[in-house]
Amino acid sequence: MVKPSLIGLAALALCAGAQAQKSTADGIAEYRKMLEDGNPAELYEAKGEALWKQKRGPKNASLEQCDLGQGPGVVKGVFVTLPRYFADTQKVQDLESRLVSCMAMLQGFDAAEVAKTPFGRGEMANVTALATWIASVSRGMRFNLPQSHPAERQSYEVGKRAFFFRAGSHDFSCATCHAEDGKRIRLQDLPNLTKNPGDGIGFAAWPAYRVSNGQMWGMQLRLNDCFRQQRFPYPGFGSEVTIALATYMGVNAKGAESIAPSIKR
Amino acid sequence: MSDPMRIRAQAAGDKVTVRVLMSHEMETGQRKDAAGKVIPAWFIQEVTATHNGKTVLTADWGPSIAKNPFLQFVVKGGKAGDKVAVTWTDNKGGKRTDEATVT
Amino acid sequence: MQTRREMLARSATVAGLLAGAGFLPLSAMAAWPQAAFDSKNMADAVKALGGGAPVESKDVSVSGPDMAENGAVVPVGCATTLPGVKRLLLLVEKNPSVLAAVFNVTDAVEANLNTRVKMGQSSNVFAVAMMNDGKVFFAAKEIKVTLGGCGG
Amino acid sequence: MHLTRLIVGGAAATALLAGCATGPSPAELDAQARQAIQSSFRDQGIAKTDRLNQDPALAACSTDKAPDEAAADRVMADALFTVKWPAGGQFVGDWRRGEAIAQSGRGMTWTDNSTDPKDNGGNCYNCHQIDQKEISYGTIGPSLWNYGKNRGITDVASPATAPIVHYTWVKLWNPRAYSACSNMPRFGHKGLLNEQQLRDVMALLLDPKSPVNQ
Repeated sequence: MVKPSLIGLAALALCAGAQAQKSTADGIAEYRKMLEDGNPAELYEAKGEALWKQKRGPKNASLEQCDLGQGPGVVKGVFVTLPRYFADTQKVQDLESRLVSCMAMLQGFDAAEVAKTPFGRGEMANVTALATWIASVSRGMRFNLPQSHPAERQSYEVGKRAFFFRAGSHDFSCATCHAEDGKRIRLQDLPNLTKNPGDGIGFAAWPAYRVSNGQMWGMQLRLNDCFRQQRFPYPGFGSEVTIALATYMGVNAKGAESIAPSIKR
Repeated sequence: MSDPMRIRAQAAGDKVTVRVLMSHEMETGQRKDAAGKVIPAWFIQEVTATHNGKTVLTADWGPSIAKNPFLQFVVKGGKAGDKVAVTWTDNKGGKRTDEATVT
Repeated sequence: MQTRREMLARSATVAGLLAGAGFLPLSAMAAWPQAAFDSKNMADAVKALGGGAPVESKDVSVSGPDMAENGAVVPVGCATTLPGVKRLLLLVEKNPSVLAAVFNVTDAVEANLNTRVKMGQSSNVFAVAMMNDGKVFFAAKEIKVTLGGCGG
Repeated sequence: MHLTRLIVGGAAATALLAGCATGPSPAELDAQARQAIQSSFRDQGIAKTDRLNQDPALAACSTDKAPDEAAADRVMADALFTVKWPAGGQFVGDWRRGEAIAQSGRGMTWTDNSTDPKDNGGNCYNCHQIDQKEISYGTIGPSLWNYGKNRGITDVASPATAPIVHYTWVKLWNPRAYSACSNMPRFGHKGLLNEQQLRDVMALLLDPKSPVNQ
């Protein structure tokens, strides 16, 4: 009986292949699990909470009256509803750009100066810490971005178009890596961001502590480095495309549970 | 000034598990900046842990310890309400102490 | 059960201890075992700390993942079940500075420490137990460091 | 007032919205997106804003829908036309150098200093399994393990292998020749890898001595 034994061999070979692949995935999963207990993002959460309450800036005021979308001073729950439209700035804003607006309005900082500060430096590092703390307060809540204002719907549509826009030296778009299920770059799983990729995945995992360089990354830096790897030119902090992409991903992630701030490779 | 540590000390039975995160660059002295200049070494060299004021553990670290260091140890004979304090000292003379109450 | 936040809130800064610190006296700095950290292998590092030749032992363990997604942060631990341990060491064989950590343990803590190290490449990680009676035991584990992400 | 600076970007959007109750048409949204893209990026190092300019091959592949058959055919025909064959008919170089190129994900970002292809990697392992010994590989593209062996290549110089060799060269030079909206960069056409680097990657895939074909 030749056939059955051949099938048996083929099955064996398949198993061996699957086994090897599994052990790599298991090894990485084990590594990630070990890192979860003691996420250095906690250091930034603590810093962000202190910054929120501290009187700072030319007006020597705290951020405690900052309106992140649910009224002045409301922090719990806002993270899972951003970006959204703000009447006072007449713009759709994400968490980080909204924080800069609050720092300008309440504390008297120069918004343009803050926006052009490199990531990890000066007031930009403070924005990241603030975003980290604000995200942490909504940990375990589910994404539910508003789409009632026309500007919010438009932001989604612009974001969708930007997501599929191919350009740069390598012809990449966001969709090159993030429009299919179950794909990887190297060993890194790639979330499908054209839909809800699941609890704590993709949009629901940032801000995150990046192990590779020991930095805390908000969504603005996450997108910035995606564009760097896409070989695009440099996206401005809080620029329309970055916020529209956040709206697109955030609306798609409706119902996903936030685990931010998380820890990433 | 350096940022505070995060210290979690949890009692289970008569043992207290202490987890510490320290905010520190842990620069090895082997890396170069964008201009090709060596970034000087800057890392935590000594760590001391006390339980209710008594030293229970000291450590000497080298630059191989990861940035924003993590340390976990288990104190025998502890209980909720006890105090655990951790002090680090780096190679530039920087120093920080934080304390936590066992829960 | 307490939330993590509540636990964190209880970790208070002892600002007073910082205030008077100033520069450290030289004597305190001298305690750091420079020669051990300059050593290029386990035997030399142990020797620099006053120990003899290390012997492999099942009673010492080194923990860590089989594979690290990034060498910048690799969780590792060292432990021993042997009584009378004075020091526990963690070493990364292929790092420029092989010795990563020296833990001077007392009877008040378990001989079981966990931290995170940097690894420049796949390497053996050693846990070493230096005993009160001068004996030295060790355990080894290979940890593979892979390349994740786009690599650019 | 600092706030005004923040508002500027949204002003166009708001004006567009004011007029119509039903919301903007798809064409208006396309224009809005285009404007948003143009205004959101700036030059940084070697990554200039002219990288946002799309050629027809990019424009045809920039939505969630594939182009229609005629448009796809046009992209493929144009792509084939761009292919330059290597000097002296030398298609295959050194697989060892090819492996190094395949491993490297560097080049052409705003943190890189040069646009010279010799400073670029091929990014190959980011998306493909190649040598089975490398466990850190991506899955966006198909596995290339045993690429040459599976195609029966025992001698890269033999005339019988020419169709596979030519096909592979075209695939590396401009993959749009076979798949209009391929995710793969156009390594030759966009000057990302030079001729010698392409030969070396060819060797990694095709040389019977390459670890890929063991």
